[in-house]
Amino acid sequence: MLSEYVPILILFGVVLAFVVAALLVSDLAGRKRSNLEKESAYECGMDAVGNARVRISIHYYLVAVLFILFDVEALFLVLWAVNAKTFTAAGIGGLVFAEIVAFVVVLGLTLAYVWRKGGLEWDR
Amino acid sequence: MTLQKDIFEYRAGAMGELDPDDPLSGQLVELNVGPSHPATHGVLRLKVMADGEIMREVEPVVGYLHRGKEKTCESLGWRKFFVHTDRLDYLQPLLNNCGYAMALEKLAHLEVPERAQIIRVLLMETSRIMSHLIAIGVSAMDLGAISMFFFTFDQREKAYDLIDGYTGHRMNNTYIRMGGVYADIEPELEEQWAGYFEQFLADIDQWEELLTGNRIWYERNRGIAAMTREQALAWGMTGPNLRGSGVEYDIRKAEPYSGYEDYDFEVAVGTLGDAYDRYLVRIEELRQSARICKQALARLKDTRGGEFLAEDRRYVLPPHGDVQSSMEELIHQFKIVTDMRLPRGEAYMGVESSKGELGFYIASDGTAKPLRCHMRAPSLLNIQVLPLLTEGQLLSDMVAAIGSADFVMGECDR
Amino acid sequence: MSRSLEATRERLAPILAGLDHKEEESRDGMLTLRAPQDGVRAVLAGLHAKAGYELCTIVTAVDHDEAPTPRPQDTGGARFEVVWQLHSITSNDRVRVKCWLAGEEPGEAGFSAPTVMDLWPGAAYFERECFDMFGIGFDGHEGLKRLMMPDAYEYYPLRKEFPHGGIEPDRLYKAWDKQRRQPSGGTA
Amino acid sequence: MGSLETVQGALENEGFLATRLDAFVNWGRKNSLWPMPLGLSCCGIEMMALVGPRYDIARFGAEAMRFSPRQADLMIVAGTLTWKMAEVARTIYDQMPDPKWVISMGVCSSTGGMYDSYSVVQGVDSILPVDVYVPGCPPRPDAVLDGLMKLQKKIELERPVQALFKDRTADNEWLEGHGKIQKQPNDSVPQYDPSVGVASDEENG
Repeated sequence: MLSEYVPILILFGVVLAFVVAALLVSDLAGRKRSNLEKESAYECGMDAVGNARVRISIHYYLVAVLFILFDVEALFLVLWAVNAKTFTAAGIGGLVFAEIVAFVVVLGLTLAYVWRKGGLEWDR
Repeated sequence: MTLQKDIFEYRAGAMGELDPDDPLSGQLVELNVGPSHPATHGVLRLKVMADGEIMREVEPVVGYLHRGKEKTCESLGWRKFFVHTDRLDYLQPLLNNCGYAMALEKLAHLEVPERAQIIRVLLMETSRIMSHLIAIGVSAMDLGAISMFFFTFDQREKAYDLIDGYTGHRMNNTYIRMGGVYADIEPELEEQWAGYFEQFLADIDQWEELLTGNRIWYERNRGIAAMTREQALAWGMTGPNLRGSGVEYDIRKAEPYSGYEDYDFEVAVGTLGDAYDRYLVRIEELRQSARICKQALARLKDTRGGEFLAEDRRYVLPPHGDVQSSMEELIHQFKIVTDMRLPRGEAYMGVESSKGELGFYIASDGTAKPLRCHMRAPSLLNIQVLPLLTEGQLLSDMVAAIGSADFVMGECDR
Repeated sequence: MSRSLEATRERLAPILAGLDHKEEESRDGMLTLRAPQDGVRAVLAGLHAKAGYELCTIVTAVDHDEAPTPRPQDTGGARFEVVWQLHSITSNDRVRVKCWLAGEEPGEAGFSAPTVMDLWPGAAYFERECFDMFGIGFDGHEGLKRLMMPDAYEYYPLRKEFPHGGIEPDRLYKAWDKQRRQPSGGTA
Repeated sequence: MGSLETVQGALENEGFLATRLDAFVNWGRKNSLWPMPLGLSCCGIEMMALVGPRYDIARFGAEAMRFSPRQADLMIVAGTLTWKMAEVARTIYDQMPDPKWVISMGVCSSTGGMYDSYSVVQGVDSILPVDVYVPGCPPRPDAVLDGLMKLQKKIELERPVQALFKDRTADNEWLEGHGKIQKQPNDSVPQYDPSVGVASDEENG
């Protein structure tokens, strides 16, 4: 059972090794010349004004959550789509399809609700 | 480095000034769309107070490219200042030259020969095309249509070849003199110039499908940065920005100069005065300028061999050959080069530039040192109207507003 | 063709009848009016309201310091003059209004002109630039500060006595450079 | 190119491995110079022509114009630098990570050009250490490409890897002593002093 995962693990190892190596070499080989000006925040060449720790508007959070919601939905759809043939072969294709349709309808309702409540427009 | 701490130290007090009555809205973030920013088309700085994505207050800060041209004119003298006028609106150097030359000629009541006027119209319209090409190409690139930059720049390179062939330099060519142009156009360059416009007009139609009908471009520009007729007039808008708001006013039609009354072309006028209308006005102006250039080239054929520089020896340098041979010409050249004097008085000449009405207000006290040379910069007004165009809209729409307001910092800061 | 000078004069005659102004000859065919310092605001308001001048093309100043021109006799040796140029799109003509300023030094009582910001909002930056370059105050202009030069700049570059190369042009940069390398400086 | 050849000749007697690693690092750096375009005025338009289809700067690996100094290692100062903008230019230069180079494009940034007025910096090298000056007003794009190639040659001569292993001050004195590299004749131009990172002008008064 484990042998099926070996290629992926090798790939994972190589990628990890490459990333770690790149970081290590640049950290060791690079000459550190940090000074006050280099550390200062970049604001189009001007001295940074104001304080970055400000309470952000709620809309950013709303947009992020909505994105995650429909992104995960897409994930499930892909899972179903990939195995559609095996389900129909196993005879339960119709049932699984009904479940997926129900899933999509429920999320469609949430989308309609959010749309009507104005969650998608930016300015309230 | 003990110093690191106090920069990133968390200041508890800052959270205190939250907006008590509206828990949903965040605080105003003070942003700096600073002098070095790809979307500001030059060294403009916008101080923005943003509430989330909506810009509450926008304050433009200019002066990062102020080279003191008006002071330089007072010490250089009228003739040597020609070189500086190229660097005003460096997208259309020859058009600034013509504006300045016409202002001097208006003050000196100097007549320009007909062929020189036609060459000037040709150069001005080609400069307008090159300036609009960058305006459309770069503002489209800012909004994501990167390929538009390469299309417009391809056309601009071809126009550079023509201007390079005639004046010897791609940009900043200072080829206009008081009383006409520096040298005549060779016949084969005229054919080459005429050939340019066929493929240019075909290329514009290609952009129309690519951009004008494009849903994203339409959504990003329609209704953004809109100003009404009255607002446009009150804020001193001229040129494509004014015509975008529905006011049909073009100096080439209202106060024709340099023979513009003999060319037939239409004035493109928008309706809603938003970024999309200004874009449509600019595309239409590209076509009209190409049309004018074709007529100018046809008229150049008829007046081939005509005079291209006035003969008035008080202001116009004698041809080089004569200076070697005759004594008076040498004296004329010496007098003009050392201290060319304009008659006492003042004059204003407004020229239809691609940004608006580029005006030169010159005052002379009869001596060789100019008393005053003030340049009316349409770009300064296009920047001044930015708060009106962007306040209350989204931060990402500021890019469309800046692209459609279309200013050049060299002309704004002088 | 834009209206000739005579046509503009007839058109404006009834409007400017009661206002204190004088016409001057001009070389470029644009009607030029000279108004006293306190009467110029009325002339401008009149032109804006009744004569349909929608656009304010130029607000600038001219420094006649050592110019040898014999200045008009009734100016009493004034040195600065402020020039407004207005433009009417509907009747397609232009007019130039000028006035001599009494004072000569920035901050002096007579050294200011009335603002036209409320008539033409577009003139706000012109007036700020005029203040920046000459030091001429514009009373009634909210937010009159430098436009081109840095705010801490203390000279007025376009005045004739100011040298072309500037007085110690890099002073502000050096101060900024020294200040930011102090520990407390940084970006606090 | 006289000065570059002489310096190259002087450095031939370095160790084999170090020079090979140096050559490799320099090859990587010079072919991936990401420019930070400080497009100020007319030269900025010619810099756009550089990126344009005809004078394609992508052939030199430098077409990724980064507008944030954090990702750039070549600053192209294109246009007239005024004293008000000098602070911005200096801040952006400081915020660029090492190794960084500066191309001063056009006469305005190299020497103040036609503007000797009250508000123009008479030469960017009074506030930034400049590697390559490109003359012209504006320089044709192929002139800037030539400047970029000269910069690439200059980068080839640097010894970044050896700088790690060996203290280079002895070599520098030897090279200056033998006239291989001249000390900057004009003392008024502040030296690029990496330790402070800022051309501090206390030394030169």
